[in-house]
Amino acid sequence: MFKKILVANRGEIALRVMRTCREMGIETIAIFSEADRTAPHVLFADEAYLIGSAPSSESYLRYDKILDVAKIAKADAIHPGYGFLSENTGFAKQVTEAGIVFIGPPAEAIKTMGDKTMARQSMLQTNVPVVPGTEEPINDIKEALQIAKDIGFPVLIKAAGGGGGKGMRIVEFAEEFSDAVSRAQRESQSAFGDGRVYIEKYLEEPHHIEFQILADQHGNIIHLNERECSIQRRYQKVIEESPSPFINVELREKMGQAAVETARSCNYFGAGTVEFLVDKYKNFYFLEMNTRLQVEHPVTEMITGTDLVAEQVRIADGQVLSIKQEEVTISGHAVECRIYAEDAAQDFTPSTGKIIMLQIPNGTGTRFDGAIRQGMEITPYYDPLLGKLICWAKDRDSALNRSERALREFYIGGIETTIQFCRSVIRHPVFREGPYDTHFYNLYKDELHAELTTFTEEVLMVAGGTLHHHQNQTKHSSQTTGSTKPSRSSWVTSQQRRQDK
Amino acid sequence: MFKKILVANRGEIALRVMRTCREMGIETIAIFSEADRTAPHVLFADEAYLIGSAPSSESYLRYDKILDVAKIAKADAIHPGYGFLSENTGFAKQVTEAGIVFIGPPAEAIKTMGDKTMARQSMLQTNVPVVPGTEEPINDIKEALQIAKDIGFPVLIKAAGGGGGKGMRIVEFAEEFSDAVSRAQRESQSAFGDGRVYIEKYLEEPHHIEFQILADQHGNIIHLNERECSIQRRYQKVIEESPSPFINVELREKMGQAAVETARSCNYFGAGTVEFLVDKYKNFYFLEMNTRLQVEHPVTEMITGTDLVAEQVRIADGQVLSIKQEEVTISGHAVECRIYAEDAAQDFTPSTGKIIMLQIPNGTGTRFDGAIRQGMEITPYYDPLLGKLICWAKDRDSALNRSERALREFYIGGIETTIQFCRSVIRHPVFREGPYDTHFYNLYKDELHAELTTFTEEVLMVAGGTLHHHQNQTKHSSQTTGSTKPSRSSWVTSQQRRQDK
Amino acid sequence: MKYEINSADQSFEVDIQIENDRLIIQTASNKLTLEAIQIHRGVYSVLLNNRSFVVGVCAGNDEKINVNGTPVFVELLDAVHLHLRELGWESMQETKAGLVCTQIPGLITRIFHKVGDEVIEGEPLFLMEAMKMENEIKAPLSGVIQKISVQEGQTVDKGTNIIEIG
Amino acid sequence: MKYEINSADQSFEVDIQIENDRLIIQTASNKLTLEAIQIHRGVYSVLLNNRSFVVGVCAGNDEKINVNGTPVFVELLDAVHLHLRELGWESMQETKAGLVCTQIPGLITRIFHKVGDEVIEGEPLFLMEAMKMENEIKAPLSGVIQKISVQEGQTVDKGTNIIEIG
Repeated sequence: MFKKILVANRGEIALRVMRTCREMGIETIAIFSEADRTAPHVLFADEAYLIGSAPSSESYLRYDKILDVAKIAKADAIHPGYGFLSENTGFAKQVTEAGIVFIGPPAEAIKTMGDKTMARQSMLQTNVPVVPGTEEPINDIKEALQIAKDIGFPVLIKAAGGGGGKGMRIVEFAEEFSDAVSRAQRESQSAFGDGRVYIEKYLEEPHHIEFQILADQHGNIIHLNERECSIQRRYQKVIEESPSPFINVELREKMGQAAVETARSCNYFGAGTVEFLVDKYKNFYFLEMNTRLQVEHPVTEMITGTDLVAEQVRIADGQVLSIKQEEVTISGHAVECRIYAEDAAQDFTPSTGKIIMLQIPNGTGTRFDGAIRQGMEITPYYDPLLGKLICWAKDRDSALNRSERALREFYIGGIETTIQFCRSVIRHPVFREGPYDTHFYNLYKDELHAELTTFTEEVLMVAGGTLHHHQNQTKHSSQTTGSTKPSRSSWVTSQQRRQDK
Repeated sequence: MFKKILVANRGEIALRVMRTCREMGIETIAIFSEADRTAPHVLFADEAYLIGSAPSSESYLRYDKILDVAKIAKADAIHPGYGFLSENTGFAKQVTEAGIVFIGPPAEAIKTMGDKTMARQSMLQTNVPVVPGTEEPINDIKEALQIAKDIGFPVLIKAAGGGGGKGMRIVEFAEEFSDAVSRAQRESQSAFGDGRVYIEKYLEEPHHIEFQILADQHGNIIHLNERECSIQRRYQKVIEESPSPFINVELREKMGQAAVETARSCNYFGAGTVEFLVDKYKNFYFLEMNTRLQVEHPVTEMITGTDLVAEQVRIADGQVLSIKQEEVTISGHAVECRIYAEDAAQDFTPSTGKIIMLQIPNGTGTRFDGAIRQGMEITPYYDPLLGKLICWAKDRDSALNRSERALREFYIGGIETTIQFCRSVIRHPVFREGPYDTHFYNLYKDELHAELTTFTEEVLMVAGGTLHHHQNQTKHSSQTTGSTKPSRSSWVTSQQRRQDK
Repeated sequence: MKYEINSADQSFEVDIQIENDRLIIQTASNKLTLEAIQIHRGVYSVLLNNRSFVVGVCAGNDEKINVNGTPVFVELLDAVHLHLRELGWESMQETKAGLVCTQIPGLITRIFHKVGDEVIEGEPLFLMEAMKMENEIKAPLSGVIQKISVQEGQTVDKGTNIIEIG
Repeated sequence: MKYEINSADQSFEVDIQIENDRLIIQTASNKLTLEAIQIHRGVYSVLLNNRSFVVGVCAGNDEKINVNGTPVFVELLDAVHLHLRELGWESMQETKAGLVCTQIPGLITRIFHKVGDEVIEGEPLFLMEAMKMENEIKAPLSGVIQKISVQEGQTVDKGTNIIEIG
């Protein structure tokens, strides 16, 4: 087994991976940018190395520097986490060539599946159904427009080089098409260092449902059930759950087999996720395969009792899978809420600043995978994901009640977060009911946001009264706080806020 | 179902109970003493009422005041937690008489089982084996000494009115007997408001193993497997686990049946725990029954997937048990480490002060039931338990690895805690091996404490270097910190510490 | 002392009396006791007639109060402010609302207009990249662009004035 | 500058050079780089030759350093202190070790001796109740009781002098 693993990432996923490494008796090596000197992953690791300045392109994406650290620190293996270099074929190759184990699939599988257009082409050779769309990245904008018209609007523009909703655009009218393509290309270039985008048919009432797979280097491939990921805003997942309230045992069986077939078709090993779109008639289409750990992997861990990172490490070490398909069961129900540093009421604008007070929920069936600490500064350089709250219980209803309790208990003071937004979703009757689709957010946006801006008289009295008390206190002890700025006219901001809506 | 529950407790257990209440849609009412105005249970609750000054006898034990609050706040039910009034027959009766539901067993069962000597007498009528000892509390010290001599030293002196090791003494020689009795009586009086103590045969190489039971008001009684509680210091549990590494399937079956028989013998309903001593030949003896939730109940929750507080509430509401005996399974392994505000290196002296920095571990299979917050003051008024770290994994070895990882991640700055002591126990080869008994602590005390005071050169360089840097910084910016006291001679304290050993 | 508490479309007149850490709040229908104890700089444990809340008052943004984790917008107008409002001071301020500034630090990647352009409310003004996302900032009101204070490619701090619409 | 780092039975001579947040520590066998960045008052993120630690320096007790949650006892002697020790100052201080004071606040429930009593090391001196526990405080060394500063039933703060043994 490996003695030392370098985690080529930051934030909550770096911490997540290191926790398992430490439990396995493996030393952990962190890398960090100048902005992250005191970030939680640095504090947690056994060793930590500075690799460059704040922008990712100068640090977390610099694989030459990361390889140098791996050699100096004598790492046996590198875990890439998700994002950054996790789906970069060049990086995987160079790591392997340096005699270091890359904890992920073979470079060839990353190349085939990591590139969405190649993946589609490859899947057309199998029995797994695929969503209609372009098979090559867009080169000629006129040709692409013609294809879009053939498929029929609305169409989706998606990044070939990465996932997570970045570089993604939905286009409803032909005249918006070319502008949307160029913006998607720019965003995709900035997020993944790869500006290629492609077009896909936009299915109606689709459910985004994905399957977790595990494959060892000896040809054993299993799936660990699905994750329902249809709660999205800005094409980015916010709340995921497992099992899905939409699919049934037969469909799970069929889709699970398709996921395993997908993995087998590209000689996959490691952990991976096969994403499907399922329409309202329960037809499913292959969407893409993510050749890495997903943000939402914990819900699968909670209902199956597996540690997916431990499995990744064991697979990379050449071991045989520790479980067989028939041993994989569904025990209870798990829900993940993503906590972003964003102002939901202001169209999810990223929020930066200092966390002045932090209270993380805990208790039975309550897990938080995060990387935050009281007093910590949230900088504008990286993804605004602060962490994920995962709640498990015996059944879906209890898991949602637990999530609501935990979200209420969660307190992050000093920056805006999606905590309240997640609460609004979880309280919404359509979400409670179960078989929601990816349109949920757009359909109920107004109701969700109304809940964020409408308050009871009791709450307003508490807010107003405490504000008064606070102003009174700071007035009387002006030397203790540095912020006794002359009482700025209270209603200017308030006006501005109303007009921002 | 109840609309409002008053939790007649404080600290981690009050928070634990309130979390489940909130998940069940029940409003929570906190009570607090003057020392606890901003304690976590007050901040968590929906409503909070001041009931008196800091000493428990003026607040948390004043059941007249608690009943007044229950009436004013219109509580439907009262949950007593553990300790304080949880095993007080008078309180249970008065609550019921006021038309409020007491979430616990019937007063009659508390009376029989809550009183250790009555419990012993009652158990002698059943088939459940009992440890030899006095059947009445000690009145006449000479008579008691004779009984002790008849049983044979060493004997145990134990409080009749409560558990948790308070008021407990082990006496090895006859000449120490009478002094030990009077000290145990005083301590017991102060802890439980009841100074009665009794004597018991001290078994050799005993394992402290207890069974969780659940009984509804319709005659259904089940057990939820055992908890191994043999790691104790000062006769107080520190680390508990389930399942026990000592017993086997047959013994579990037999002891589980004995536990159910015990509950049936006193017409029990609610959650309860039957404690046994098991000798090295796997003979087991009834020790006592705790007619309330135990501190260590979470390990049972982790391996069985039940929420014991939710079951308590449902039982009190008159509902039938939600699971049958044959549905109770053991899934994985769970370990609990109790985190006390105590200085393990100084013979577990309680530690008070301000928590200047707090980092609570998290991640897969990691649960913390606590009631602490950064910036909070730990006062000398109450039990020094800060919280419990519970780790679950597929098997015992992984659960221990996870506990070690989580303990390493745990950071409480400003006060002394048992975090490091728990780590030393978990790393100890005899503990790792499994079938340890209650002598573990005394046998390996020196090794455990040596680990707490021996450091590598690397750690000493870090400590010394950082101290130097800190002194240097505070020297250069004396106006920023209030603590730039003239550098007290460094070695006086150090000397004193050496002589304290 | 008399105050008006406002939030979105709600408004209450209250009378607040202070006694140390306690406030007695008299509303039209109710008399409330509020006790607020600071547990951390700007964070209070509040009991309002025995109802328990954790309340955070943000440093730079006093009107956004965090109640049990929920951001609550509230304005508290005392007699002086109420009088000023009667004098029409509020409407004078409204013209300032045309000043668009940044909510977070970031990189201005594109500006869609030049000084003198007419824009309509909701129309995109500029693109800003922050936290790996491209953010499109829209015009808060219709008008003519009076001033543009930055250039494309410029990195800006939080609170920087970007465009003024008149 | 030269220092001696001591802990229990270990002792190292080191030479420490400071460059801003960095210390260069030269031991007999090794040259180490230590970088300590404060993350909270008295709490540092430390990198020692790229090994990562979280280190807390307690307010009232500078010799008890918290390294990754472990309390580490360490004394750091500079040239002045080393010199004082050579002059025998340390042995002079040893008599002070007979002063027994409280580690935590609590209630003194019983005192077993009076002034003039002879006590042997390890013998119980008094009982103190704190956090619902009775704590027995033992004599740190053998000697004669010189002074008793409290009475039974008295509530005492942390750090109160109780008994002096000479």
